[in-house]
Amino acid sequence: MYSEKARQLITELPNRGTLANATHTSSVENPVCGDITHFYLRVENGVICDCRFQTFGCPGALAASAAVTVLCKGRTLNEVQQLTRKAILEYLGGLPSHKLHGVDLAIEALRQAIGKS
Amino acid sequence: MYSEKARQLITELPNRGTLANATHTSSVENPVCGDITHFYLRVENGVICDCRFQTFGCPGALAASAAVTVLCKGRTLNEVQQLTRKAILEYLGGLPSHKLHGVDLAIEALRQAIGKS
Amino acid sequence: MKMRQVYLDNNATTPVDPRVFEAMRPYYVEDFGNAASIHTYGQKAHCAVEDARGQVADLIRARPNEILFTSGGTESDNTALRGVAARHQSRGNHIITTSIEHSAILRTCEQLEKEGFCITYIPVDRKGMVRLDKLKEAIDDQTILISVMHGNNEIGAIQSIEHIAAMARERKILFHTDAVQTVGKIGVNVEELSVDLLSLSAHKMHGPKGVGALYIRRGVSMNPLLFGGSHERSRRAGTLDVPGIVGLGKACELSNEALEAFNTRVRALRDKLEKGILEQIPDTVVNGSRTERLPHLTNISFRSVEGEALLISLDFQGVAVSTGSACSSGTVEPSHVLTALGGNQKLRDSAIRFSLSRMNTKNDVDYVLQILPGIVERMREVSPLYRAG
Amino acid sequence: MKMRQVYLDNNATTPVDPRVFEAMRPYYVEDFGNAASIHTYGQKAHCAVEDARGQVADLIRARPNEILFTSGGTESDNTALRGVAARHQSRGNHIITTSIEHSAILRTCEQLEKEGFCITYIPVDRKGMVRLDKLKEAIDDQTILISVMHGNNEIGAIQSIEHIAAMARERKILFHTDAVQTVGKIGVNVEELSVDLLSLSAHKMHGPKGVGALYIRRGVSMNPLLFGGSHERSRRAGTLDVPGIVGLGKACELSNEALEAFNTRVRALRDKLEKGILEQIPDTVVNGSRTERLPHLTNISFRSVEGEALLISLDFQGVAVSTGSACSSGTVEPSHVLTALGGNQKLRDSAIRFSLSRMNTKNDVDYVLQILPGIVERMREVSPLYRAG
Ligand SMILES: Cc1ncc(COP(=O)(O)O)c(C=O)c1O
Ligand SMILES: Cc1ncc(COP(=O)(O)O)c(C=O)c1O
Ligand code: FES
Ligand code: FES
Repeated sequence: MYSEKARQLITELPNRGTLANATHTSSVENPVCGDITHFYLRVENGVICDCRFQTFGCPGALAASAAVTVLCKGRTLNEVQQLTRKAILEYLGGLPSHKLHGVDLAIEALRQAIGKS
Repeated sequence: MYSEKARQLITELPNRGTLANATHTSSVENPVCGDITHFYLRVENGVICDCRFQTFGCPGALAASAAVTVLCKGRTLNEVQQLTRKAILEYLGGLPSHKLHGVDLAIEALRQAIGKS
Repeated sequence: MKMRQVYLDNNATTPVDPRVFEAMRPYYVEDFGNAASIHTYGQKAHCAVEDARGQVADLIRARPNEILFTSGGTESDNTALRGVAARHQSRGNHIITTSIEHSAILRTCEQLEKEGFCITYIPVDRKGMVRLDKLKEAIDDQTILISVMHGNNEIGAIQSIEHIAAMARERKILFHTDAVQTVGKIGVNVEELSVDLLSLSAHKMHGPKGVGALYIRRGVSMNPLLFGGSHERSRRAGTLDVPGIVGLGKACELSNEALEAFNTRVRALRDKLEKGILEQIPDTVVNGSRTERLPHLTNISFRSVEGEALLISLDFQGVAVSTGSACSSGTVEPSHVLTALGGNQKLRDSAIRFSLSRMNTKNDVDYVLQILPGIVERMREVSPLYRAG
Repeated sequence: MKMRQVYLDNNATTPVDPRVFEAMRPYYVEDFGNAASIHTYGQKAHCAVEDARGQVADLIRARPNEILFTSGGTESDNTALRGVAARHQSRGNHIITTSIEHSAILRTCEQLEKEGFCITYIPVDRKGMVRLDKLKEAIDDQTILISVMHGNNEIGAIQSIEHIAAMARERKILFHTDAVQTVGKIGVNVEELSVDLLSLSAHKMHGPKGVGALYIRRGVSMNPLLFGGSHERSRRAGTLDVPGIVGLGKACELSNEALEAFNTRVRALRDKLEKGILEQIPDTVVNGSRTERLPHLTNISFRSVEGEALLISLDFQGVAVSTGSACSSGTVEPSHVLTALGGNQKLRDSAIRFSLSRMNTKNDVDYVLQILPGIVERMREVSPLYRAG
């Protein structure tokens, strides 16, 4: 059901937790399923040099949020703005169909974070 | 389902057929299931010296009719008048419950035969 | 020495194919998960179910999501009729079926009548073919459903379903066929037949008892029969019988491969049996059509011999046959199918159904042809009705 | 090295006991007869079915002819409710049930509401015990049926059925209990409980999926749910699933023998697991009554941890648990049972059900206690909701 990559992300939960010196943060909740994601980014010279997340949510939401942090680190805000659902899913090796909206939660949280500084 | 005795009677159908010189005969039909039994008896000095049957009917009716012919042969009319459902069933080693009325058909055919000469 | 056993009652039920049993086996003790569970045990079960859904779909040329698993042919029939009736009653209250349907259809129709539906039972001709003229006449603007069986379980008559389904389609009436006796025995293609709903059952095709399926054409709306969990996309509640479903899937796959053999080898065996009986035993007559008929069965009346007595006598010698529908209470009631064909009542009570499967051999047929004439002769000697010639 | 596998989702389904499987095995390929056939194949099947009927009756202290075989707990529940509703509607249109029933009851009740019946759903207290005062109040002279589950599938709460059944009996109202989760786990005696109808399911007690039974007290009249052949004395049509029924019978016999062990050994394992979790992991709380409860399960909320994420994390380490009812579509919906208990919504979404069986061992529990604290800790590190203490 979950790919090797997703399993690994859910098990290790890389980049979990908060970031004391974050420059950008967000807090998003999916009103239907109640899943919640927070992002914490430290951006220097337009580059995301550190990135953390917190999620209360299903395995899909966890995997997607973790994936986004991994994909963001070291990238510029510009690059990251282009990050698509498809790219995240590709990185994840797919998600079960009823978990696909976990990716949308992560993207929305990222957008909100980089939208406001 | 059928006892050894019943199986034997149904397979061998002893005393089957008609009796040219019958002194007593009968023809009985169960109006519900449509089973038909004919009896042919040759009675001499009050003793049934020969006895045949014909039945178009279920295995229960066949077994019961055959049993009655076997039980009747060599007995007096008086003795045979006492022949009960229970005695026939005992001889048969029982019948499946929904076939019990096959015994009644055989008894009725016997009664009719010895009632009219 | 053990008596020879010859099973010729394959329309009542069939032995499970050992390969079917092997496919089912892992899902009892080891991979026993509930297909609705999201952990690994559940996912394994879920995948097994979906594979089976594909196998069933393949056999009848449907899409997997058009296959609904049920507890058997009876539930499939009940679901089709009651599901459509309940959902479409606002459009009309008239249902058309035939007088030779299986009791799963007839009894459900009788119940629907009690609930206010109007049912027309189309008669058949002497061969068992549904009177298409009468069927056409019966359609009115209240008709919401037509249900006509594909192959009859007692006499094997095959109806021209494409024809009837086309009539229904033209009038925008839903069409159901009970194909419990045809799927796995002759080619069944839901597109060519153009049906909306189709019932099938595993145990008639060397699969396990207690599992079947209902084909529901995409877009057809109907109510569930069983309410509860949202299994089967909320169309049928109840924990899925994973091993049973796997068995149904495997049975479909194997039947698919054996269809050709069935139509040649099994048909030849049936023909040999039928010909042998008609030639060796006088006063015998085949009931129903001999052309528009399933290849594996023959229904023969032995004049003046009572069917059940003949059945039991054969059984005592190791041969299992039937007097008609075995899907009943263990008592023999007069066959409504043979009654519908018309004709002599006593002949009807003298009918024996011989139904073969791909597991039967030439030796089976030879054995029956060897013992049957003697048994019939003895039963005629005891029959008050028999006059030779 | 293969990962350790620990199955703690026995309320969703149980592994078939190998002895049950061995009992079923002969009825697939060899003794495959249709129990309705009158020949030897049929009679063998028929006898096997009747033996199983006796085994089921023995377990719940009923008479064999009070046992109706079905395709599972869902069908048993549907049959009880719809069968009584249809037959007794002339006496009244009111049915009483509770807010914590299984969906097989709740969805059927909703359907009956659409058909004009009036349903009262009795609430439960914070422990999950049905409010008897409310139930008593709800009874009126239109009430034809009360249905209250025996043991709850999610939290294990055991209702005082004797009490409620007595209330019903006094008012001449039929009483049904869904005992799918209690039969085979605690002593169930239909005489002591004084119920009219009782549902049970094989796959919850190491029997096969797709078979269950409905106990119908002698003299209780109701309509069938499935119409067709006159199987089961015309109370349920459909070819009997002979191996499945044999499996149910054997599962009943084995459960009967193991009842005592279940109540001691399995209860001790559950208590060890529960105590270990509560002691080792902070901010955990048991949902529902800890006294009036089935001996083999515990439902625990892990504050600030999402249930499904925890379930999957456990699954990745070989441990199968559930977040609530698994009898669903493979997606996790908020538990209506935990909702009915009231309290915090996020705590409800943090609930995990651990359900044991007689096949679990002390090692199983030790393994869970070894890995669970670490997993919960990591999930709390990622949770935006968690503040320790
Ligand atoms: C034509 C037909 N329809 C329906 C059924 C019922 O199927 P099942 O035995 O699976 O309930 C049968 C056989 O019993 C049948 O022959
Ligand atoms: C309390 C309860 N009732 C009914 C059912 C339904 O039984 P089955 O799975 O056999 O359809 C279940 C389990 O799924 C249950 O836990
Ligand atoms: S269930 Fe909605 S994001 Fe996971
Ligand atoms: S069935 Fe009536 S006597 Fe045999």
